[in-house]
Amino acid sequence: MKFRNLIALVITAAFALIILQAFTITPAAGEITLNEFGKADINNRTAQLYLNKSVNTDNKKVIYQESKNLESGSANIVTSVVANYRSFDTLGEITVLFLAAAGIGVVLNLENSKKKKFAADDSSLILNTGIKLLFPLLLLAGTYIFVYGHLSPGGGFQGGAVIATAFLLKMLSDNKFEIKEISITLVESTAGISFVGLGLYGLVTRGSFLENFMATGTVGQLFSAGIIPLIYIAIAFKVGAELTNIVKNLIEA
Amino acid sequence: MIDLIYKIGHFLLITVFATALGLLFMGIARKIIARIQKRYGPPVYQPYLDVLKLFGKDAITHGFIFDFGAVMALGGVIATLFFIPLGSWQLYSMEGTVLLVIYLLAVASLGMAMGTVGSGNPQASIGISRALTQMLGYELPFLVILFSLIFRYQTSSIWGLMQAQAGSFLNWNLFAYPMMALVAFVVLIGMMGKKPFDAMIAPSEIGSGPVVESGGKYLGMLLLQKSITIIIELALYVNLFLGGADNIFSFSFKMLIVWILATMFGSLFPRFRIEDGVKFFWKWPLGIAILQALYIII
Amino acid sequence: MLTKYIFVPAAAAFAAYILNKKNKKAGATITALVSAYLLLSLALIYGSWELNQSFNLSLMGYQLEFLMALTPLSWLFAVLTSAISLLIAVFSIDSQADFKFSSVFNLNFLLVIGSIMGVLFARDFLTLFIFWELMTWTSFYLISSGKKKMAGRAAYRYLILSAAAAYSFLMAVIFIFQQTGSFAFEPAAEFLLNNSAPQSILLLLAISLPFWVKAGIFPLHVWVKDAHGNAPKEFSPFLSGMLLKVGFYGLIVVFHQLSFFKIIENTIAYRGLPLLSYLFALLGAVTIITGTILAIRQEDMKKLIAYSSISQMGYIIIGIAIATPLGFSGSMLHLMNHLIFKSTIFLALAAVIYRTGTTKMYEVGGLIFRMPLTFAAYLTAIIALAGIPPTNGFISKWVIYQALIEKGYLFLALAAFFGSIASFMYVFKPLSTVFLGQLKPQHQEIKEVPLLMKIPMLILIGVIVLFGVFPGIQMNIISQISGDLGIETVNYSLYSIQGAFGAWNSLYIFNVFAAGFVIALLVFGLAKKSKLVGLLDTYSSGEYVTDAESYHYAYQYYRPFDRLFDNLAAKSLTGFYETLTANLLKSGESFRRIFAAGRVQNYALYSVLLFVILAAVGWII
Amino acid sequence: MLNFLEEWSFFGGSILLIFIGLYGVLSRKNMIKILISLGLMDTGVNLLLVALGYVEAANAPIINSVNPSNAAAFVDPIPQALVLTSIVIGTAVLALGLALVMKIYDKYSTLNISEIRGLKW
Amino acid sequence: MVNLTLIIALPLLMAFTMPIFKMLNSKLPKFIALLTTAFNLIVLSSNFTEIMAAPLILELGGWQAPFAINLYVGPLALVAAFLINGSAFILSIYNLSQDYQFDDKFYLLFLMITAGASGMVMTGDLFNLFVFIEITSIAAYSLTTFAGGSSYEASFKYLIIGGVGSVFLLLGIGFTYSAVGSLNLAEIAASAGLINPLLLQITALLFLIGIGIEAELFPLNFWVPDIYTEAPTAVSGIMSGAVSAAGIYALARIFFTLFPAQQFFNYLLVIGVITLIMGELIAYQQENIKRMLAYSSLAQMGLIVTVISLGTEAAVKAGLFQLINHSILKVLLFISAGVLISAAGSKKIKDLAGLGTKKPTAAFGFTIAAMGILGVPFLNGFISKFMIISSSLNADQFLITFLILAAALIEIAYYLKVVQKLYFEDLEIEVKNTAVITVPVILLTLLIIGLGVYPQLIAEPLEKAAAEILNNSRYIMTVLGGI
Repeated sequence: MKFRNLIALVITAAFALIILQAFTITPAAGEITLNEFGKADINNRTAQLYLNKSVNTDNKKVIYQESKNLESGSANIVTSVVANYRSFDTLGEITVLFLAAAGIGVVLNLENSKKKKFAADDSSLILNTGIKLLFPLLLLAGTYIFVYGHLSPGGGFQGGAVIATAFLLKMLSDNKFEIKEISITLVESTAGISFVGLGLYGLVTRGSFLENFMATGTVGQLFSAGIIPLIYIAIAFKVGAELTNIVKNLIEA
Repeated sequence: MIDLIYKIGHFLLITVFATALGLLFMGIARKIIARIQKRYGPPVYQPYLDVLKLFGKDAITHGFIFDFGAVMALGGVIATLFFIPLGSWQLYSMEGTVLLVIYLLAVASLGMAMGTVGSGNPQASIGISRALTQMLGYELPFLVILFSLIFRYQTSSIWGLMQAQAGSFLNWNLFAYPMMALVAFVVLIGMMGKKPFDAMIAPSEIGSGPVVESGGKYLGMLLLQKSITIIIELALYVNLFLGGADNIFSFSFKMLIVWILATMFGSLFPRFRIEDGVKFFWKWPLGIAILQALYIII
Repeated sequence: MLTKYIFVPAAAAFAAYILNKKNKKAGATITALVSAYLLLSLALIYGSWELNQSFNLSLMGYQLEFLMALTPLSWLFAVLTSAISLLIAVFSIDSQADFKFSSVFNLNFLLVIGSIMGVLFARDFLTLFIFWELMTWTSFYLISSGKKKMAGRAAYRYLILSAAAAYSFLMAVIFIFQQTGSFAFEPAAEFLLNNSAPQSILLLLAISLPFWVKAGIFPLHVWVKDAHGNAPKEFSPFLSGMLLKVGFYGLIVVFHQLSFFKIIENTIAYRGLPLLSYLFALLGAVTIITGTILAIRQEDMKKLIAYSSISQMGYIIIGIAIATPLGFSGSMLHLMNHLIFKSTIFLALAAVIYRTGTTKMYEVGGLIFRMPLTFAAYLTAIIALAGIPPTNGFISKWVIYQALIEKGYLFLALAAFFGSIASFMYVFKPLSTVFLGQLKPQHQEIKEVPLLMKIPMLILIGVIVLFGVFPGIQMNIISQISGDLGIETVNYSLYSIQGAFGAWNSLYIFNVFAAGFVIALLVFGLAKKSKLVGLLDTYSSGEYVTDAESYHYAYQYYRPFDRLFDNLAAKSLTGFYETLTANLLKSGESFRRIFAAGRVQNYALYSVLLFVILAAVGWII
Repeated sequence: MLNFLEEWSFFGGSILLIFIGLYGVLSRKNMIKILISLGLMDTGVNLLLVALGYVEAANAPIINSVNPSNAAAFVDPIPQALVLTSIVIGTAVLALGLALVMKIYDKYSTLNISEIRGLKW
Repeated sequence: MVNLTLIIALPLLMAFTMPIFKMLNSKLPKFIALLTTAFNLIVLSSNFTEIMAAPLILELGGWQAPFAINLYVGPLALVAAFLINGSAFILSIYNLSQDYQFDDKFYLLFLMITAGASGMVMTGDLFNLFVFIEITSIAAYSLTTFAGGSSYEASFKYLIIGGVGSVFLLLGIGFTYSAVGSLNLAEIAASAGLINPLLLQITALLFLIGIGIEAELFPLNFWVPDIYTEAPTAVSGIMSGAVSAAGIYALARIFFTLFPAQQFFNYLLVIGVITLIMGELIAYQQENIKRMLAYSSLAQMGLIVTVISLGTEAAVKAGLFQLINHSILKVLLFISAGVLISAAGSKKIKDLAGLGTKKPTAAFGFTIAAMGILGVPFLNGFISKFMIISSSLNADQFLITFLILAAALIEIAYYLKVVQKLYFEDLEIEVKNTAVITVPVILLTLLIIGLGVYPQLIAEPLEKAAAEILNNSRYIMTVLGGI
């Protein structure tokens, strides 16, 4: 089937060229086009407002450890975008992962088929002891990532992923390690409910869904970003549980 | 009231005259055919004897429809006689008689058909189906001729058409439209079921077709009906193409000439198969008739 | 109140459906009562032509008004519909005893009557279209409730054809609606008049397409045979009697009210007749010829009569198309007469089918001895159909001939003559095979049809003879119609009509015929009494005849004649339509094979390909 | 100022990634390879999104001890937020795809996509 | 009145808690799904009058409209949301009588596909639209697999095409963001004029492909027949009734608000017509009844896109009315087809012969819906067909009208084949007992006849919706009103 691949190659090349062409447009006067690399202008765009945290209030200065009660309060601006300004996206994002997990659960419909164990009985000693050592450390690192999500790079998703890897390694190493299905679903549901609950609470008290109803404290403090840390904790648990669930299903299918 | 009685009397007179003349013509025809085949043939008055003998014998019937058919056939034919001007005798001057006559003939043939098929004999039914097919064959050219005549003289009554040919014999339709007269002559032979087109009563194939079951008075009535039809068709031909006649004798003389020609013509040709007959009618006569009609219209 | 003519049958339809579930006869009786009621109320409002009614509705931003009015033309058709449905309903009270779908039949039958009333009284295209669709749909269900598989296919083809035509109608009508802002006939007519000739001709042709289909004229007659052949035996008379006529109602509306003739006045003419209407007449002629040739070949009696309906429709279209006063009144006469004698034939055949259960002619024979009344009805009807003088069929054909000869249209006349003479043949075939000839052993104990089925046949025989002798009755309403449509009327008296070349006095002819018959009877009576002999005791020229079966000549009655047209009949028009749709849809198949071949990578490839193509297109422009 | 290589390494690189991924999806026979190239395409797009938001010589949009105030030049945070979401969507789709492949493998016992033509009609 | 975000938030909450409901009692998920969809309908109707007056902007997270995600619920969005939640409600009634293997996961996904579709319809933000499209697609991938058998293959194929589509969409979003700087539809529309025409064209095409897959346009819709045939009846119902409607809405929103250039509408016109003709022709060939319905709904989508891309107000109104009718009729068709299939035990049309007597409600439902689609007077299809023809004639597109009518003719052909088989052929197979669907059939038939006899009911919302979608400047004004 060489011929078919050739056509595919030609068409994808044409597609790539067209996309490339989009970057090489020389704008005529007054026209706006894609910015060159490194020249993304942020001023008088929404990004500028997010940086100055001045969407509702027209605040100019955000000083580390000093400016108080800003509208979003999280030092890590990406986190403020993810969990505060565009938290609806993140909620959508969580549901996508939740649906995927549910979908995989259905597809591999494990209830009736016998469960396969991945790890051999006598997996190598080094692996076992190493993972025994690493497991708690990974969990700790994960929790640090999502707890300090609003201060340092990282957040709910990344923390959850680290936790999931911890569990994955545990499952890889010894096959007696058994996570009961019920526990995963419980964690998932409670995390999901708490996230949506936070949003609904914001709706009830402040009038719009997912609105921040807690004080935002001073930038840089641990308790400084209103509901963002709570959202991130929920996200972390959810993502962690879901990824472990997905991995568990894939292993046992 | 008197005029009504006069009309009925006149009507009876004509029927008797027509049957007598018809039977005479049948006798003459037999004579001519015999002569052609080099034998003497029965005396000219033979048909009269046949009719009297037939009415004397007792016959068998196949139920109501068989009788009803025979009566309807004869009745229809007699009714058609009413509308044909024989020489000077014109009982009915109403317009539109030409088409009417064609259809009344159809009544007669339908009556006969119903009666014979009622008899249950398959040969009769085959005969009838052949007769109807052939009728379709010869009626078409004839109707085209009528179409052109009516259109030409702008009248559809036979009397009117006859008047149009008055004056010298030069403007008879025979000479005005010779081709049309020829086609009409061929159609006439077909209409009377003479030799080339007598597949419907072919004795060898289907035991003389429709008449197979009728004996005694039914055969007699069929003979009477046959004779009157001959007179009607000849009278029609004479009126349309030979300018009719002012008195009955010249009229019957003209009919005789046409009749003799037809029988002679007939006895020369072998019998057509049914569909060849129809094909023949639709090839030449219809073609010529259409050409003639186009000539007249344009 | 014209809408009552629509809502009364509709309401009764549902009542009939429910009641019929309980006892078989209830449905038909309700239909009979309703049509009797309609007939009565129509008779009462004769003459009040100003009766009209309109209600408007603003629908989704369009201002629509639905107009209904009574015109002489629609009055006549309405009377015919209700009369024929009354007779059929009375007939079907008993004949539906063994019919599985009888409740659905009555429901749809009443709905068809209601929608026909709607079509007739509509004065604007939208109501016409709505009721036309309803009529098509309900008659579709009626036809497909006939014989199992065949009826389904026939009804299916019928609906597709009428749906296609209805869509062309809708398109043209909406186009006019855009220009004139309303659906009513008058503004549309006046718009079409002063519009450019070719465009308005095209529009009117599109509007008249559904009427051509329903009237079963040559190129579009394919559905008639199967629809009639397979429809339930009670519905065939209505189908060929009335449904085909509604098509002509539409054509008359298009030709006269929408001033089709005025528009094509100035186009090139052939012998004084605009070429386009001459073309329609020619189509009629071809319909006659094809109808008759195919009718002669048929072995199934209902199909044979169906083809005869097609050929008789040819006469009507010729009459209408040549647009002379004689022509128009001739076609209207023929339309009414055809309705009468065609429904008698179908009722008679339905009686035969009711008793013998088969529609094939060679399976029955000699029924005259068992069912004399049905035979009498059938005989009078075929005499009328063949156009033999004392009956009404002859008069209408005679008037049409006068019209044709007056204008000198040779080919049309030729077709007309061929049609009428050949009608002797195909009319005689069922007579001889079904009623005359040998009575089959298994049909020995057949009884005559019950009383309720006899009454409609008797009434119809009476009507045939009545109109045969006194055509004047029909002529008053026809002259009213032609007056209303702006055509001069033909002068007539109670029993005579003035043709182009001479008047036709039916009473006189009837007397002469009677006289001739009496003389023949006298001759017959005088002779010796004849002895009654059984059917089998016939001269069989030497062959030994045992059973009636082989002794009945019925199969392929006109074989010699058919041989002439074997090749023509082989390539019938339906074949043409079948192949047309087949390879259109095969293209769909190949389309699918190329694209949707189940390979997901192709699908993804096509989406990128679309992007590249559209980008290229954009880049070029 | 960035020289040509630096400037085009990101845009060009991500478009190349997309190209390879797309070609992989369109041409590979093995279903798992298709899924991998799908993932490749996803990462290519995500890379492109982030690259579009890059500001030269600006640092990550986090206010911490290193750059305490928002006066400093920051990279555009929004594309990063979008990418965060679309990565997770990408993985979710991939995981589901993998599960489906395993199920199809059980049924058809082949990974070659052109043999799975059950749904031809 | 009640805040419209609940339409998305509440199903989300219910979905998350579904496993817990399952633990409490196994019958609960069915009723939860029913209650949520019913609640959604109540919330929608409570906001009806308010939205008819002026479109509603709901800021999520309390941030000023254009700078964060906001939901823009105009009359069009309201109508679409009604459609989506309505069909979900009807289908969840149908589901009461069905039982699935993992029913908690099924109803979870079912709720999420409805919430995703409503989200697609209500969102005013480009990336949020992408997220909701992904939610609907992933829910669809997993929902199809509930039918087992070859549904895995169908779902895998849809996943590949969906994946490619989402890449296109992401590229488009990236380009628009970097050119305009914001993700809010109104802000992009405001400065769309300034974008360099070549870039505009490329981005528009990216969106066309990305969303085209969801709106079932010609080269992108080959997943539709597989998914609708293999998926369980309720899923194909919700997909053809709700999700395709959301896809069409998204396409209309993008192309009417962001890229209103005539050139794209011509593309859409051509693609729509091809989809229409192709769909009808192939549908005629099918023996499998669900596949036939799939191709028919594909073709109807093509018809709607063609009519809407004519661009005049009357045309958009006709297209919307057809969209509403199509959703109602298709849901009814799928439900009755589902019952007929389970009764006959096979999806082949020829095996459905004679079921009319045995399964009266299902056969009746199928016939009413078929007659509705074919435009029988006094049913809703007739009026929308009338409006389509008059609007396309109005835009004097004679060829397009002719093609639409020809397609409608083919449609009559294959629907009638099935109706005839149901009623006028005798039964050969023994009939298995199936679910009782009288309630949904009655509800939908009332709706069909109601809309057919008295379409004024929804004339006003349609008018407003058509007006609203057409002029995007009003859209920009309402959202950016403040600044």
